[in-house]
Order: sequence, then C-alpha cells, then structure tokens
Amino acid sequence: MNSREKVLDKYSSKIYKNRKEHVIEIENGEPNIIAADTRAIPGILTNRGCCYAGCKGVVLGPLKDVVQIVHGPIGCSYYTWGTRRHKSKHDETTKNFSEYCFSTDMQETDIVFGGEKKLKKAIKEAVEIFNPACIMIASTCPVGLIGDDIHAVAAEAEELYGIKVVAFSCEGYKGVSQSGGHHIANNGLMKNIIGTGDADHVKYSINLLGEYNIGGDGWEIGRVLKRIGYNIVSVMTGDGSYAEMKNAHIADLNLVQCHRSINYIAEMLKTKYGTEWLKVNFIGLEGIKQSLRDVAAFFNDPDLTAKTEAVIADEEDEIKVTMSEFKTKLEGKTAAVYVGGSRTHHYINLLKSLGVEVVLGGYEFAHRDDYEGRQILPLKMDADSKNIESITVEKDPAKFRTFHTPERIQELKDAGLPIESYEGLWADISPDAMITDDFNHFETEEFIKLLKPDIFFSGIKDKYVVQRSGIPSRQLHSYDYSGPYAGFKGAVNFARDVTLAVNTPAWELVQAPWKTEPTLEGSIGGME
Amino acid sequence: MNSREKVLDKYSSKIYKNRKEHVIEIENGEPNIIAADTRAIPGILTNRGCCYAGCKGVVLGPLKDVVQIVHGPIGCSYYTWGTRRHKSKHDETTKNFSEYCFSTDMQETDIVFGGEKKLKKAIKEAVEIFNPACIMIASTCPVGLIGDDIHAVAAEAEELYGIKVVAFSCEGYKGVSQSGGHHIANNGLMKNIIGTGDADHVKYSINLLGEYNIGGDGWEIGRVLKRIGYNIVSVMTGDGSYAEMKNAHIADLNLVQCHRSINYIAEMLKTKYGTEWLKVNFIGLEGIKQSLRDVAAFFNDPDLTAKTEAVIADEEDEIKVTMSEFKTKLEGKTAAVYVGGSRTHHYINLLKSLGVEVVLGGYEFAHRDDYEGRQILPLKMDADSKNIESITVEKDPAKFRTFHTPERIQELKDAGLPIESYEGLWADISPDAMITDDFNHFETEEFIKLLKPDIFFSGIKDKYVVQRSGIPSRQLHSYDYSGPYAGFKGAVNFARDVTLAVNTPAWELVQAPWKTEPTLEGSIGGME
Amino acid sequence: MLDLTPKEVSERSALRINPLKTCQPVGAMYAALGVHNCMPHSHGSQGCCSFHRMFLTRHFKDPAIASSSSFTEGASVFGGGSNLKTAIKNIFDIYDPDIIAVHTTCLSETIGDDLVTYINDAKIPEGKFVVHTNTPSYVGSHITGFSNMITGLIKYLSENTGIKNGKLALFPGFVNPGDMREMKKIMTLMGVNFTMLPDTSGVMDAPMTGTYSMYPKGGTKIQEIIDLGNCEMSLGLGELTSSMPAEFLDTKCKVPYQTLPLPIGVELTDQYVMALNRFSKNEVPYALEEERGQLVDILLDSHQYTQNKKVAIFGDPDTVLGLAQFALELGMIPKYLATGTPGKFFEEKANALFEKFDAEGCIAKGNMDLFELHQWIKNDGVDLLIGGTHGKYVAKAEDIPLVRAGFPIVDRYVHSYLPIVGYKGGMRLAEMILNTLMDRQDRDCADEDMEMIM
Amino acid sequence: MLDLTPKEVSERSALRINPLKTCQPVGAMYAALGVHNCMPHSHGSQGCCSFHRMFLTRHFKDPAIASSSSFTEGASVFGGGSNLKTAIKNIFDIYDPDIIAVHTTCLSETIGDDLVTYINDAKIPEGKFVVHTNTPSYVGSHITGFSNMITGLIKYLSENTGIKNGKLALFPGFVNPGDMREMKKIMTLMGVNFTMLPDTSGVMDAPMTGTYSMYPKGGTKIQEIIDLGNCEMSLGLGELTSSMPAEFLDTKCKVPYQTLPLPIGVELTDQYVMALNRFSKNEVPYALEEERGQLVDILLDSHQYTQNKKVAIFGDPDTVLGLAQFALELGMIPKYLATGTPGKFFEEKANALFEKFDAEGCIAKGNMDLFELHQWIKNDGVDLLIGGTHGKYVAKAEDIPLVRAGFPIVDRYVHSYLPIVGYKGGMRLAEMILNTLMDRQDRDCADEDMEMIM
Repeated sequence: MNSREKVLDKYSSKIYKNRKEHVIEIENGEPNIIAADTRAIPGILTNRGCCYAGCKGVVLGPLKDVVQIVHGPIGCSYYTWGTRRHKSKHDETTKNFSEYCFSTDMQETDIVFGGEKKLKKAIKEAVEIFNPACIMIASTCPVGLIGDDIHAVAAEAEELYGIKVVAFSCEGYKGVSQSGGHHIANNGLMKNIIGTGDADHVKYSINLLGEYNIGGDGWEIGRVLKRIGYNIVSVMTGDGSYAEMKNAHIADLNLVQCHRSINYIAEMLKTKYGTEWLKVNFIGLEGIKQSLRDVAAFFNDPDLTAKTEAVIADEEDEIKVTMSEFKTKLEGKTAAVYVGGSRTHHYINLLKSLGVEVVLGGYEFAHRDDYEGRQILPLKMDADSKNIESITVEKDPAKFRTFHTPERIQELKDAGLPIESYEGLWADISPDAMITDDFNHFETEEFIKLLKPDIFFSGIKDKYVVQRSGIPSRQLHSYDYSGPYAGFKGAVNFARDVTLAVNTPAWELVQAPWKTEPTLEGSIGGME
Repeated sequence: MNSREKVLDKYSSKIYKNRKEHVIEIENGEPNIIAADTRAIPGILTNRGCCYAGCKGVVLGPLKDVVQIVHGPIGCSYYTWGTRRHKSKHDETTKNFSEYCFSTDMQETDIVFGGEKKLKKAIKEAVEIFNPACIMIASTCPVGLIGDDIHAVAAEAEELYGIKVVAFSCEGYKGVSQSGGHHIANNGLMKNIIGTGDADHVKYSINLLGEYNIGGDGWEIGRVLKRIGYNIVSVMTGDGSYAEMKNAHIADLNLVQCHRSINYIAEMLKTKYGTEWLKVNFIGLEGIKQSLRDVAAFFNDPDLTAKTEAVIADEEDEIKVTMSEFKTKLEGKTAAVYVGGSRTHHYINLLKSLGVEVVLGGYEFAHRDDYEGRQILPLKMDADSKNIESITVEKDPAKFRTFHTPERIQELKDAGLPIESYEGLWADISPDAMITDDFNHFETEEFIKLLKPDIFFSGIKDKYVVQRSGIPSRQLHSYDYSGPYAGFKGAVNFARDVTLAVNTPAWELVQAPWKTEPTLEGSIGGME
Repeated sequence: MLDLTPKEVSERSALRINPLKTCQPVGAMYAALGVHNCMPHSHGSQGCCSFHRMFLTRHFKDPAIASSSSFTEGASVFGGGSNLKTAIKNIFDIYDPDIIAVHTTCLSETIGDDLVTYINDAKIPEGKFVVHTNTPSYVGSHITGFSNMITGLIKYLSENTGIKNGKLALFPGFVNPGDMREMKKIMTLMGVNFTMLPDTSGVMDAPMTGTYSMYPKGGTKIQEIIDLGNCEMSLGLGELTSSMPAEFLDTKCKVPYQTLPLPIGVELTDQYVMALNRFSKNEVPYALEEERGQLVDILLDSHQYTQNKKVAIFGDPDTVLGLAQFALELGMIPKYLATGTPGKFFEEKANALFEKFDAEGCIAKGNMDLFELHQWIKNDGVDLLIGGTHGKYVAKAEDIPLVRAGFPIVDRYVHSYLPIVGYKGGMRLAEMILNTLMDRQDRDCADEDMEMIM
Repeated sequence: MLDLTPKEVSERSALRINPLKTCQPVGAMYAALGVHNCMPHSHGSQGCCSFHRMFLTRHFKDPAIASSSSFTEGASVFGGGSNLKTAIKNIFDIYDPDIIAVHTTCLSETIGDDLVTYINDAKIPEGKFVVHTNTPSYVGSHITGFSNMITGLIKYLSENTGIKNGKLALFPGFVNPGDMREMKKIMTLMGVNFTMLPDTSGVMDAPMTGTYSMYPKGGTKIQEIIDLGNCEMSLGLGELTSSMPAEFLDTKCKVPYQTLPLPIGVELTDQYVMALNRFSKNEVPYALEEERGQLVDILLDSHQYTQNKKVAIFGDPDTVLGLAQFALELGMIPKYLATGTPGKFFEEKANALFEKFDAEGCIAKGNMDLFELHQWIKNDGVDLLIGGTHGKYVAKAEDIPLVRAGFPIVDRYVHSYLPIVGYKGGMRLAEMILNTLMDRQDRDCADEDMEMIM
C-alpha cells in the first residue's frame, strides 16, 4: 500500500469517496485531474476560511485609504485587524487607515430589527471623524440572513456625502472557501472603482495584480520593476489605494502574481479596457528572471530589454554568494508546502534553487485551473460556485486601448509568452510529490509521518502542530513576521529564515536526556 | 527606667561605660556634653565607614575633571563608583570622569614587592588614554602598611607629565570614622589645589563649601544664589572641578553647608587668604531664608538685599500651597534622623515645617562641636585624632584680601551673623529627643521599639532593617535616588517623598489576614 | 502611528473603532480546550473556526484544535442540522475525542438552529459526549462565550448524586494556563481537594516532546465535570466571568457558591487564600505566607517608582479590575479602565475600587474601544499602559510604555506560561511594571541624571 | 555618556578602569549570610564592613547584617587580636548569633594577623562557634571570597563520623536566593535529601512581616554543616566557584564530589537533573519533564527573534558561562564574554563552549574590565548586553538594550527573588531576553513595519 492509500484507507467510505479525488499523486503523462473548490466536509479540520476572509481579509484589506466598515457582530472585523501583514506606507496625500478596525458591532436588537440604521449611522460617524475619500462595507453572516440591503445604504451614502461608498455582500457562508470572497471583491472593485479615474497614460505602465505586499513583497518587486524603468499604475491590492486603483485601466500591461485571487479582474480588464495580462512569479530567482524577461519581451523595447538583463545580472550578483551559502546548508532536504491558492506553486522553484524538494503539497482554496492550468477552463459550475456571482463586462469604447495588435499578441503567445495563460501547479511540482487539495489536519499529520519532510510550510493553525512533532515549520501566509520573500532580496530572506528554522539549536534539545540515557534505576520518567 | 536607661542597661558594663557618654537626652540649661569622634567598639554594628570613604568617597569623589586613581586592591575603588549620587554635568571645556572608576587593582605581588611601580604605570596609562589636567591618588589600607610613597610618585608624575598630581594617604584604618578622611582631603586640597589659579576677582563672589550636589542639591542652591546675583567661584566639591577650585581663594565669602566635612578648609581659607565664612543651611525653608538673609547682610548691598527678599517671596510663593498640602498629611508625626556629621541638624527645621518632630537622632561621625557648637573648640586631642595630620597655613601676602575690616566683622558678629560660627545640633533639636552618637544597630532597634517614630531617616544599611519592623524609612545620604532636597524646590521634593513613603498603600497589606482574622479551624499559619 | 485619530472625542453610537473585545465563540472554544480529550466544535461557517483557531494559536503559540460544521449557503437557509450530524460522525470517526463541545455562531443563531434537538438526534458513540452552548456573536463578548461554554458543560454533564465528594469546584476565569497552574498550586498548598473547570494548563502550554498529540495531557476530565454536581461548594474567580457557571451549578445541582475577583495582587490573592482556608479549614502554610511577605516587601521597597504614576488598563473586565487593584496597591493611579465587554457591573466594580482607595479623577468604562481610550489619553496622558497587544499602536503613537498583561498578547512569547495571579504572579507583574517604568526613566534622563543605584 | 572612552584599545597592565569584579570579603560576607543565625564578621577597618553591607543591601534590597573588628591605626600596626577578642565577646553578648563567621581583609592580611590563634584564644560561649577564612582583597575576587568562606565553614565545622547520612551536599555557587530556591525545588522533586551551603534564601529574600528579626528563618543550619562530612557526595554548581569547597570536603571528610556548570538553560539544567538522578536513583518526575518541554517549546517558537543576535555577556565567571550556553541554545552569538575575576579556566571553558556550538568570532576574557569591553563594542557592536547594573552606562552610551542578570543589580527590584537557573529560570530569562529584543524591534521599526503579530 502506498502512502496515499495508507492515509485514505483510514477514512470511512463516505469520506474516502470524497477525499480520494482531492488526494493525488502526479502521474507522468496523465491529465492528473484533481477535485478542487468543492465543499469542505463538516467536522473535518480544514484549514479553510470563509468568503468574508477572502473578500475583506485578503483583497480589500490592503486598500489603505479606504474606511472599511465590517457590518456584523464584532468578531469578524477584529480578526482581520492588523493580522495579515499587508504593509502600507503613509504619505502626505493619502490617508492610511490600515492601523484601524471598523465595525458596526451588531447587537441582538440589530439582528432582530435590522442593522441598516446602525450601518447608516456608522457611515455618518466615519465621515465625520475621518472624512475619507472612499468607504467600503463588507457584510458578515447574519447580514445576508436578516436581509439588510447594504448596497442601497452604500448608494444612499455615496449620494449624501459625495464620496465613493461600495458594499460587498461577502457573508461567510457563501461559496466553499475564501475563494468566493476573492471573486466578490474582484467584481465590486471592477464595477465601482477601476476605470473611474482620469489619469493620463504613461509609458511602460503596468498594474501589479494579486500582490498583497505581505511583509513588503510588493515593495521589493516594485523596487526592481522601477529600477528597470516600468511605471506602476496600481498594485492590487498591496499598499494599494482607492486613489490609484481608479486609474488601473490606463496601464499597458497587467502582471498577475496570485492567479487565484485576482484572475477575474485581469480577465475583465482585458475585456473592458483591452489590457493584456501576463502571469508572473516574483518568488524565487528563476521565476523572477523569467517574469522580468517576459515583461520585457512584451514591451519589446531594446533599452528595456538591455536594462532588464543588466538589473538581473546586478541583483543576482549581489545575492549569489549568500544564496549558495544557504544552499549548502539546505541541499537535499525535503519540504511540505500547503498555502492558499497560488503560493505553493510560487515557492517550488525557490525551494528547488536551494536544493529542497517539495514532497508534499497542496492548496487550501485553489480551483482546478490553479493545479491543472487555465487550458481546462471553463470549468463546470456546481451548486456552490453558482452562488458566487460571476459578472460580465463589456468593452468600454471610450477607454479601450490595446498595446499590441491581436496578431502581435498571437505571435508573442506563440513565442511562449504566458499572455492570459497559467499552467498551474502541475508545471513545476515534482512527479514524486503527494498533492492534497483542501488539506486537512488528519491527512497532514498522517502524510507527515509517512513522508517525513524536513521542513513544513503552511499557516499558523498547523505550524505548532507540525513543530510539536519535531519538524521545523514556517508560515508562508505571514512569513512568520519576516520578509519580504519576493524578489531577489526576498529570496535571501527566505533562505536565511529557512536555514535558521532548520538549524535552531533547540532542536538538539527536544529529547530529555533521561529519555535516552539509561538512568541508574527506576523507570523512565513521565506520567504516561 | 526611662528609654535611655532601658537600652543602655542591656549592655555589659564595659560597653555601658563607653556608650553612656554617647547616648544622651538633652536637658534644659545643661551644657549637654556628648562623647563623639571616638573609636567605635569592635563587634558593635556601627554605621561608620572609614578614612578612605571620607576622603575619596565624600570630598574628592565629586571633582569631575580629575582622574582619581585608587591605589589598592579593587574593592575600595569599586564601592565608590557611581554610588554617592554627587551629580555632575558635562560641558565642552571640562572633561568629566564621574562615570569612571580607576584603580591599581593591587595583586599579591604588589603587596609583597611594593606597589609604586604599578601606580606609576597606572598614572602613565591614565595620562595616555585621558590626558587629564589633574590626577589624584587615594591610598587604601595595605598601601600605608607596605610603605608605598605615593607622594613621591605624585611629585615625580607631576614633573614628568606637566599636570597636577596630588596624593592622599587616606588608608582606611586612620582615625575613627570617615571624619579623618575629610580632614586629609581638606589638607591636600588646600596644600595643592586651592590658590594655584590666577582668575580675577568678581563682584559678590562666593564659594559653596561642603555641598556635594547629592541628587542635584548644589544645582538647586546655585540656581537661587545666581538668581539673587551672586557669582559662585567654586563648589566644594559637588559638581566641582580642579579647574574651579584652583581659584577658590578669590571669593569674597565662603558659605559652609556641611560643617563637619569642610570646616578645615573654611578656617584655612580665612587664615591664608582672609576670606570669611558663614555657616549656612539650605535645607528647609527657615534655613534657606535665614541663610540667604545672612549672606545679604554680609555683603550689605541694598540691591542685593532687595533682590534677596524678592527671590525669597517669589520662591516661597511658588511652593506654599504644595508644602501646606503635604504638611496636612504629615502633621503630628515623629521622626528618627541619623545621618553623617551635619545632615541631622539640617533636616530638623525642614521636618518641623512639615509638622514632624525629631524624637530620636544622632550622627555617624560628628565631633563634639557638631553637637555642642564651635564655642567649645579647641577640643582635647586623643590618640586617634592625633593620628590625623592637622596642618597650619600662613597668611599668603600676595593673595590675602579681606572684604570687611576686622571692626566691621565684629559688628556683624555682634549683630548675630554666624561668621566663623556654628551652634551645632543643640541649637535646634527638641529637648525631648534622644541623641545617640555613633549610632549602632542595637541601640537603633531598641530605641525604635521604645520611641516608635513614624518615619526613619538614615542610610541604606539600616533602611530595610527599620522598614521590616513596619516603619517607613528614607535614606538621607542618597535621598533614595530622588532629590534635590535642598533649596525651595528641594523642600517640596522631600515633602512629597516622605508623604509617599508614609502613605504607601502596601503598608496596609503587611499583616496577612490569617494573622488577624480568625480562621475557622486549625492554628494560625506560619512555621514558627 | 494612528495619525488619523483626532484628539477631540465625538459621540459614537454605531461605529466601533479598534475594539477591546471579540466575539463569544472564541471564548467558548478556549473554554472547551480546557476539557481533556475534547474537540471544540464551531457550528457555523468554517471561517469562524479558522479565525478562532488562528487567534488562540497566536496568543498561546500552541495548537488550538477545533472543528467546524462548515456551513454552505444551503445550510444557512435550511438549517445546519445535517452538517452537525455529519460533523459529529466524522469527528468521532477520525479524531476520536471523548467529547465534542459545540458552540454556535451568529450564523447558526440567526437562523435559529435548534442544537438540543440536533444533538439528541445525533449518533454518539457509547461513552462519548456531545454538549453545546449558545454563543451568538452579537451578544456579549468572548468573555461571555467562555462563561457560556462552562455553563453548557455543567448543564449537559454535571450531576448531583446526593453524595458529596468533599471537593471545591473552581472556575478560574478567562486566564492563561500559567495562571491556572498558580491557582492550582495555591489550592494544593491549602490542602484543598478540587476540580477546576476549565483547565487549559497542560493543553495550551503543553511541553515540546518531539511527538504531537491532538489531545495533550491537560484539561478537566469528563468524570470530574460530571462530579462537579457533588462538590461541597464552588468558587468562581473573576466575578464577571465566573458568576454564570457558579450560579448555574447551584441552580442545577444545589452546589453553593462564592465568587471573588481574580486573585491579582496582594489583597485579592488574600481573599482567594482565605476562601480556601474557610473551605479546607487548613491553616495557611508558611510557603504561601512567605511569598505574600516577599511581595509586600517588594511593593514597599520599590514604591517610589510606581507611586502616583498614572496608568491606563484595558482588556477583559475581570483582568482589568484585578490589575487595577494591584496598580492601586502599588500606589499607582488607574486613570482609565477600559473593557470592550458590555455590562454595567464593570463600571460599578471599578468605581467601588476607586472609592475604596480614594483614587480621584479615574474613569472606568465598559463596552468601550481603544480608539476612545486613545483619545482620552491624547487629552490627558498617562505614564503607563497595561493591556494586550492591540495597545502597542497607542503606545508607539504616544510614546507611552506598555506592559503586556491579559488577553490577547499576540506579539510576545512566554506570557501564557507564567502567572499574573497569586503572590508569585504579583512578583512577576511587579517586576514587569517596575522594569518598564525604570527603563523609561533611564531612557529619558539626561546623562547627569542617570542613576547607578535605584 | 562615557564620552571619554576612546575606540582605540590600548594595552593596559596597571590601570583598572570600570572593573568587573570586587574584592573577596564581600563574597565571604554573602556566603556567611547563608548560614542560619550567623553573624558575618569583617576583620579589618570598619569601612570594609560598611561598604560590603551597603553593596549587598543595594543588590538584595534586604538588610545585610555584619560586624567589624573596627581596626584603629594602632591595631593596624600591632595586630588585630585584641580587637577580634573584644568583637567576639560583644557580638555574642549583644547580637547573640549561634556562629560568627570571620573573614579577613587586605588590612589584616597585610599585617599577617593569625586568625587561627586569635580564635583559639577567644572566649566562645558553650554551643556557639567562631570560624574564619582568609580573604585578602588583593587575590581573586568576590567569587574567591565566597568559595573561601564556604571552605572555611567546612574546615571548622564539618566532620566525618563514619556514618553516612544519605544526603547530597550541594554548593549552589554565587547566585541569588531565588536561584537557590529553584535548585532546592529541583532536588526535592528528584527526591534528593540534601544540605545546601550556603543557603541565602529566606535570609536575603525574607518576607515582610512587620517585625524585624536579625536572623531570619533561612540559612544552612550549623548542625547540617557539621554533618556535611557524612554526606554521600557533594555536587558543586558553578565549576569556578564551587570546586574549592567540594574538593576541600573531599580532602577533609572523604566525601566524593562532582562539579557542574550553573544550571542555566536547558542542557546545563539537564546535567544537574541527571546528576541528581544518578544520586537519588529516582526517576525524573513529569513536573520537571513538563517544565523542560515548555522551555524547549518556547526556544523553538521564538527562535527567529534571538537567532544570530550578537550579545555581550559580562559578570561573574560561572554566571557568564551559564548565560553564554543559554544564549547559544537560543541561537545567539555570545560575541564577548567578560569577567573581572582572574583565572584562565574561564577562558578555557568559554572557548570549549564556542567550539561545541561552532560559534565563530567570539572572544572570552577573564581578569577584564568594562572599559575594555566597551572599547570592543565600539569597534564591533552587539545587539544585546546581558549582565549587571554597571553595564547600563555602556548600554546608554551605545544605545544597546541591557538584560539584567547576575551580580550586582543595584538599580532594579525583584531580580533576587526569581530564578535564572533551572527550566523555570530559563523561561524567565527567555522572556526577559525576548521582550527586550522585541521591544527594541518595535521601538526602532518604521510605522509601516510595526508588527501586530510576532
């Protein structure tokens, strides 16, 4: 019996039937279909969060100049306060609300009699105290159930205060994971924000999509892009702002880092404004270099291309020695990587460059295309995915602008440029790896026992579980409060942090000597 | 049997005979003779220190621009490092060595073969590293015994490096207390430093003697004196310096705060340079006002006198309300005060102004004149006092200068100005107080039990002893790291600190409830 | 830092900014983790469960295990009975706890799920248990949820068999495992036979051994919870947190009860010790008396560094009240006491404390947020903040030192292992407060005012 | 602050600047205070005694009682025999101790006072004792004096009667009462019957009770010291401090001995526990195993905040070595280890430690002073200082945070009550180090880099 069977075999038949589609081993040459984006099983310790977490927590959260009022009881707002490390900088022109947490703190009477009145009042108070340019409202579970019309409240407030007010119905029960929330956020931003600005086009302009500036990733990526000569119109949404996002439609090209959370906007920008998008990966040296070269190839400007190579050479030179030192210390190790909906893929190459192979991996809330590649799109809708609105946009004749002719785009695609294309996890994962979608506590624990990875990358909920069993564990959602991990310098940070985690001297101290050395008499200690 | 007898009665006859002369109750109209400045009794827990402590620790220590090398094993230097709170300020022209501790750290070989060589080397190293204008050497016990000639070393170094180098033979065994060390320091400063400067006389110039700037006292006194219009030539020695002290002979008048430690210099300045001295007390409002008026009376300048009154009125006005608030909280309490050789007297008035009466007091190392007044001088020398050199100085014809004619001085004396005069503790202590000279642990503990003062003022060695028995205790050597206590503002600090100490809520918590409330069953807790 | 907070305080009745509370379920989850071999279960959307596990893990730096009913949109409309049924089966099948402790969420509460019926209908293996409590997020706070879960456990499990067991039932309040250890140490020293519910020591501060166990050694045993009904009396520490279970145990099983403040500082620990003394009729051992005397000694010796210092204390109501009394014992002025948990009892208790200590110019407010506390501080400053991590922004903005105590502390380590209760906890708290104030003095003083001796 | 310290390090062979040691007698006095009903006595000028009492009181914030022979100039020339005779009589008359423990000073040593004869000639009341040790200030340091006094007590008192008492003799090293309590706790948990000499717990950390007692409850009993000669073996903690008494007890009474480093951190505490295990043959109880696992858990969880941080550790040799090993367990780089106590053993031990942990670029130096350490730091900085109060000037001058541990700490409170030894002490130390480093991170970071979760 192989590892997969050993683990699945412990399930009851009903769960076995469900999970066997989510737990696969890659087979060479096979289509390697995996079940994804389906309901978690009640009672199974999934790592997933909810729709609200995906919408407010992930996509909207980083928009710094927006007063984001969570309409609901206090908890949901509280848990997304300062916890996701999407860094943002103050400047003189932009108000930064990222240190604040806003909620309507709904009480029983609001549930019974409706919460719209309180929401209106909360908006009024926010306007009076902060005078923001934009307010967003995110609803939590009970709001949808009691029927508060937050969109009407938003429209009324927008009228009343002359500012932008956008509502997001991202109740936690919607969809099967955070993923539904990403989609709802994408829709709302597209419908209400993007394209409402009137900035002028600048040369070599790009948007950076699906980059949330965790630990300053976006800043590090931006540093390199600016060094080459690109102008960043907006970042969605790390250190992002309503002020910049309004003008996202004017960029020449969209770069998509986190495919899962933002591909909707990328697609809609293409349809509505004609902007092409490229899948990039700024994590790991190979990824960065390829991505920078792809972008240069898109613009096809000899100066940009030359500058791209010069910057790559320079940046690589700076970190070369250090990286190879860390590689010496990590070479030959194996890793498990379980993160979100895109990151697992992003880190494979970085780990490989350090001599670490991923033997166990998966996603929390990815869709099939994140594993198998966009070529399988469109996917069949099920009852749950149908519940998440999928909006369609039309070409905006006034603002539509293409950088290349369709023919040129086709040429570039033919030349291998990943325009509007993403190959998914399969492109890079080792054929020996075990893959589990919607990974859960039980499977993780069991697979770890069987596959014995040297390092485990995931989030806070399983960090200490895994560490307790003797395996160093690093969070790849929050980078364990380190970072940046993106870009050239980020690769060094990552390599350093992993090396430290693996070599922490306390690992040598885990076993009490009386557990291993024979004591002179009496039994071995402990009350077991 | 009264308290005195109750306590003394517990002694063996030999000790009784000794101590009965040191423990007295004031009798109205009697001469009230007290034995003082005699040997401590071996084995009795005296609070006294040694000659070195008085010389290096008290008088020399505050001279900030002097590299003070303690010649001896490490301890003595270590214990006087940063422990006495004689504050000093950096400025651009004066090097400040007060954060440093210098020692020859004598080793066994130095004791056996002599330490002069090491001392010379240490001076050389100090000159090379710090290039100071002045070095002072203070010897500790073994140095005198092994016969190191530190004065010869000093003379040689002075010659060699072209800087001032002064040696002080203040071995710990000399004399009976710190007091011998004060005298030795006074002699050395007079012989080697004072009068060697060539500054010009300025108007209304004074020296402040016996003010060591503990907790910033000297700064507070200086602030008030400068406000009135006096020019301070030098302070001996708080925040003092070799640079200033050189010119001490040019002042019009010397003010003596701590009579015990510095009256030798005051006297010698009068003999050698003609400068009169006034005993002052800048502790407590009545003392400050009287002292300021005395100084004004000495100068007898209408402007100065007017300014004096104006400053007094203004300063007093500022603190009046606060002081009376504190008085409300302290009124009616009793205190024990045991400090040094002058301070006990200084604090009586301050305490009185807060409604606190001193019922128990005494000195550690005072002489009879500090109790009984200078009118009893000269005292008969005994074996111990003979061992401390008493130098005599001659009139310096070139620098001798008197501010007043002898006739005018006599007039002022007749008018009650305390010129060259000090009335001692008897002048202010309550006739009901118990006085003990060279107070010791046993007597202190016993008298406290009998007289039950509400507050105890002394030093660190007895602070916690007394506090343990339930009586708030404040250090009057170090002010418990608070201060200043001198001057108008200092009085407020003192009143505040005493009020806090007495009203600390934890006093209410001393008794465990099971010690007082009946517990339901079983005996009272504790393993006694 | 917090640059957009205006000094001027404006009336707010709808907008909560920077809250000082979170929702009931996380408290219920924490309480359930203090039961041995228990799987806490969140009946609602899986996001709640994830948030709570994340949040608890961040405070304790130890795994917080819990499962979810993983509601879909369908369940939200038609009820979560089927989800719960499936969940219960799967949990027992896969994770094999002895008990599942279910709490509700605003989702299941709003749709009115009938948990009693669902659990009655569920297939529960022989010898295993499923209990529940209602924890609507729109009522109370995490503190309420904590109390509710304890009450729920008693409701389902505790029985009065008519034969007293000689034990004291102790409700420790919403405190850290290190505090629970200290409470137990004192009971043991006092010779008290007890059951403490919950007991997260050995669970949320479990040792590293190299092997992971989903259910660590710690936690109150089910049999002990059942036997709570036979206790001689119950003692609830933290009056605002522990009254509910103590009263309920009395109502259900006729176990008389007493409630006391959290034993923080000298006098409140005295009250705890005296209550134990009355219960056990054993004398207070010297070991405790010595600790007490040491703490008092420290307070006396160091008073000048704390006395008259103004402090703002924020966090959970019982913790804030206990810390406030200790601050008063240190001679500090607890100028602002703030909790996010609603309930006027907090303010009453606080005002009684101000009165007892003659503390003038102090304000206590419940159902309050950090935004307002910050505004108060902007208007009239303090020397020290005591509270959880969220205060660090205010601390940085106003350059006021922060001593971390209470819940949550998500930016430091070790805190959950060591007590702030008991005399020993008092020493630790005193050391933290003194070091913080004295470090600040050293930092701020001019070179010439730097003290070698303090 | 320390503005006159040049960066350039110059060779010094005569001038000691800002020492990292003090003289023997204060160590002897501290050791004698750890004997029950004992009056430490300083045979020399009364200044020594005053300085030492002052210094100890400042560290412990508790009375340090001791008497002096109060030499005059005459005694210094003709010998202090008469002074000692008088002193002994007066002390027994007035202060009624059970024992007087005399140490010499550089004064009485230089004149060559013959203490053995003086004591032989003294009138000592029936059942009372007078012992002495030679503590010339110009040899060694306060650490040497501490070792000497213990050895002196053994020399005068301990007897091998031929009948073993089943006990372990423990020499705790120059540590705080809180450390001694922790050492005793561990021995008790390990079921070891012991005598610890000295034992300053209950003396220098005695509780406030409202009544003063010159001789508090604590301290090693004289009868126990006598009986040390019948111990099965002795264990000396702090190899550089406790070897001398352990060896001497072996020589005099044939009690075999072992010495170990101070039990600071995980491995060194393990060594202590294992030595106790070998002695008592009792298994290690879960209570200890749990504490150990908690400490390891903390080190693993928090490693990134300590790992690769450079630290300078200064103080007494055994303390510095123990702290250095703990720092290495935390992944720190103990770049500079400095002690003022002479002896090359310190450097050997330190270098062995560097080698064991592959710590490159670290330097250890004995017989060193703070002035030189400061110069080293000026040339190549560190992230943290660990040591006593005197380091605060360097800390302020160079803006490097200081964790206070060891001796002396004269500017803070509580430190003497709580341990740095044992697993519990490790948690406390870890908390102090982590809080200090993390507070610094929070202080220094830009607003946008302020972390809510750490």
